[in-house]
Amino acid sequence: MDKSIPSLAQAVADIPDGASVMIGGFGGSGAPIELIHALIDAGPRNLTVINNNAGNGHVGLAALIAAGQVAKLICSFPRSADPRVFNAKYLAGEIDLELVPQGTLAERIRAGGAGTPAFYTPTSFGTDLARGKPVAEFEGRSYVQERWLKADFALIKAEAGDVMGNLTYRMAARNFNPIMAMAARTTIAQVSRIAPLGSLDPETVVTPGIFVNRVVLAENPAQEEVLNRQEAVYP
Amino acid sequence: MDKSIPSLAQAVADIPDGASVMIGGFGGSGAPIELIHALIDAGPRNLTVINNNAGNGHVGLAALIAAGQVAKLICSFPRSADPRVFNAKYLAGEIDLELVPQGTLAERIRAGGAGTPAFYTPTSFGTDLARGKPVAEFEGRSYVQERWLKADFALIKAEAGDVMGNLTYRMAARNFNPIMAMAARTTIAQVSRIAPLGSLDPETVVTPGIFVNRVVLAENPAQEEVLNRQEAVYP
Amino acid sequence: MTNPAMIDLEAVKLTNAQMAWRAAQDIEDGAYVNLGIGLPELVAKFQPDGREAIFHTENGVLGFGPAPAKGAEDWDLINAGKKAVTLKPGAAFFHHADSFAMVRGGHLNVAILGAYEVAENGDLANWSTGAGGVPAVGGAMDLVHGARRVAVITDHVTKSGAPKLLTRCTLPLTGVGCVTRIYSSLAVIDIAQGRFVLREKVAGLSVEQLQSLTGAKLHIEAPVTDLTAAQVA
Amino acid sequence: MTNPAMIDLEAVKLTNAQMAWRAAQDIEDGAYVNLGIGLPELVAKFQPDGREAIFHTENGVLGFGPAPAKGAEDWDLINAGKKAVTLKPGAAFFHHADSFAMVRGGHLNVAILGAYEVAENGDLANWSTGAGGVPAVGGAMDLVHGARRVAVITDHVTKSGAPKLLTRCTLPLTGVGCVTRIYSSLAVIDIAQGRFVLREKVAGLSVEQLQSLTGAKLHIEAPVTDLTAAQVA
Repeated sequence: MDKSIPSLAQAVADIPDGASVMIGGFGGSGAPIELIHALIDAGPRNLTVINNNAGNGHVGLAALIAAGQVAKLICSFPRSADPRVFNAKYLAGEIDLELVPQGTLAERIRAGGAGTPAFYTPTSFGTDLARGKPVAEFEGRSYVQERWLKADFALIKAEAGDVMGNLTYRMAARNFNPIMAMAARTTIAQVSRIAPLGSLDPETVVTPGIFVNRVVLAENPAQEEVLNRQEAVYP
Repeated sequence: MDKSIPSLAQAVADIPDGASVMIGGFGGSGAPIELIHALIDAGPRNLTVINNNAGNGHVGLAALIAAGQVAKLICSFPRSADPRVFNAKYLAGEIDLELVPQGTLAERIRAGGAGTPAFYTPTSFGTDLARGKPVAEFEGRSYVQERWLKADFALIKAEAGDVMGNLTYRMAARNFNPIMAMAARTTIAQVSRIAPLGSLDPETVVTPGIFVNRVVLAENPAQEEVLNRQEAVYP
Repeated sequence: MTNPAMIDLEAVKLTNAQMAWRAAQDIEDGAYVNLGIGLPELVAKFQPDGREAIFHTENGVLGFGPAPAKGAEDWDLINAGKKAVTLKPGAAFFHHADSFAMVRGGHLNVAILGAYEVAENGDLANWSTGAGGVPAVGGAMDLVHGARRVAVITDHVTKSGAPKLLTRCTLPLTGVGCVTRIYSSLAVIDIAQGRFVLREKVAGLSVEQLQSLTGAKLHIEAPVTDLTAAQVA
Repeated sequence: MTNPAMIDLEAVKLTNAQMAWRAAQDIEDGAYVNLGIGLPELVAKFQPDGREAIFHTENGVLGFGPAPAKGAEDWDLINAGKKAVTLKPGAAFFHHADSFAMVRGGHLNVAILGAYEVAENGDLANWSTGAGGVPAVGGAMDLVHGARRVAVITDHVTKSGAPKLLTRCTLPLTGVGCVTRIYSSLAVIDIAQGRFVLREKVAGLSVEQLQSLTGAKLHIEAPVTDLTAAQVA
């Protein structure tokens, strides 16, 4: 079994127009910038993107949005230091937004990966974000029913990966990456390092390979935060 | 902050009659034998115990049941190489049994720890174990509604623990231990080794200390499997 | 309904190892597989050359290998049957909720389970004989609704010769409409559109004889091939 | 309703740092704490001697410490406000679902959040001004229904002098009946049984003056003490 893919371009080549794509990261940490840029190069349009944020500056997710490839964004916090790309599209009515509380977003993704079609949470009860959702009472408290979230593809960033798709992460760059790996039909992981098979300690694997379909090396990956301080623009 | 407790006896001293107690382990692997034996010595009765199994031989959970301390058992598989203690009590009507599919048991415990009062699963749909439970259809498929499971106490077994309650596990002895740690009001972890604070790699901590209330050293812990091959009996 | 034709099944039926061998032939390279306790566990021994499946066990291991030498057991490294196992390179440990996220989330390519009864509508009964005693279910109800493909490996008839493949199950169900293929000691049968579709049968039995040992109609959609298995033990 | 008594609030009110200092005094040793982005983040600076709280950030870190020196930032180690942080001994990383299991499962002792409006029934509005623009919610809706204690730290009135403490919120809600204590720039107020209960107020204001700056009735159940804060910055 060898899930490694020789190039970023090949790793994302079959993502079609209209696909739903989970993209890991919280702000810039854990954002698979190199995979996103490969997706910009590949050019599929009308994508539904699931990410915690809505991009920052002119690289990564912001650049994907700027390229006009994203029809809808599902996220919790479309604000950042420099959100002008998303803001302009949104205010011009050129992109749909589904706003989801961050914990609900995480749990919906985890539910998608775990085969749980719906669950109840107190989060958002009584607020505008619960509108139209079923409500139920358990043990005297009110809860909102939320549905799972799955995607055709997940683009995630990990630290080390082996050919079987086992992954480790780096610090807070873990965030949404492991749960998105679970929730997509095809999970594509960029890794800073390919680990020889057997070199990852089975105790410390965070994402077991069963959740990963493709592993592609992106050595010395860019940090969105650093790129934005350099006012980088992609492409 | 120091969550370490000097003795096993002190660690379980406040578990009262009638308490619900999650006990980690899958068969003997990851079973906190030393904590269970301390609980036998402490003597609370009328306990509701949540465990995957129902004990084996005459040590650990089987001994707790034999001591007449368990009123009800919630488990998935009350069968083992030598289940005679539970079987006798059950067939004599001296212990209640709530049988739960293993994945449902795990997910109900995880839900208890994660603040999810109810969720839907296809597991057990159309079977005797779904009787009386709400059913709902999502995307054309039928699902059973299951409720969270919480407990007053969790007795778990870990490999290393620090004074803040961060834990690592050993191989398949992980099993139910991390999720039970999340789902109990008071989680008591026996560890084979106390790790100096700062010595556990934050990347490899499996149970963050927030889920753990007490850490107690049980060096060279007994293995149920080994004890049973020696035909050990407790007390 | 016991073996009406007085057929000498012992002479024609596959051994347990042969049934397992046959089931193993359908497991693709790189598949993630969960094998039930007992007879299904044998399947792992017969992976075809050049293919490598990754075995999952409910208690939190992916990528385990065969039993260690006697005396070399580590009782923290066991499978769902509580037997000691070993690790292959690329293995991973995880907790029970993550383990069943793999099962329920559709991440396993196939689960192969034992059966008391299988019905032509895909219903499976394999956890309770309905009699008294202590009930136990384990992970079977999760596996049947989680794995992408659920297959059963079973003797074609009970020890007393009664069919185990039925119109409807009589014992308490493990899952509804979940089984899609049966590897029996006499045949390979698919379940599709609520019908048993016969694919392969042992050469020593006619279709009529096989039908007489089966509790529901066997449909034939394409030429039935001989069920052959390597001489394995 | 703007500052009807023309009180010179600048002269009597607590600074942001002092509000944060006051909130910090109520955090017990060993507490697990989540601090909202902005003003609430300041609370971490003022842990009383001999007490150590453990700070949680939604993006998957428990036990983080202050910002690193400029130039020493590692942008894989940030907090929910996307600011670089450091680690304390005993820290742990985890993924987002586990992070919010901590939040929603009632494992945090306290969450301290900012507010646009707080109502006497405990309702909080802190995520949307209701105006146009791009809405963003983040983890606030999870925190208000997850942490065992939810406190708010806020200026007592808006920049234009209008009350932020109201009978009912007028802006879109973050959560219903969730806030139990308000640390304002002028007072410490508990919310109990759907009422504001005044506990402490700055010495330079009378109860009547404070009431005139508050949009709902202030109840007094016990002697109101002076709200004092260390001279901190």
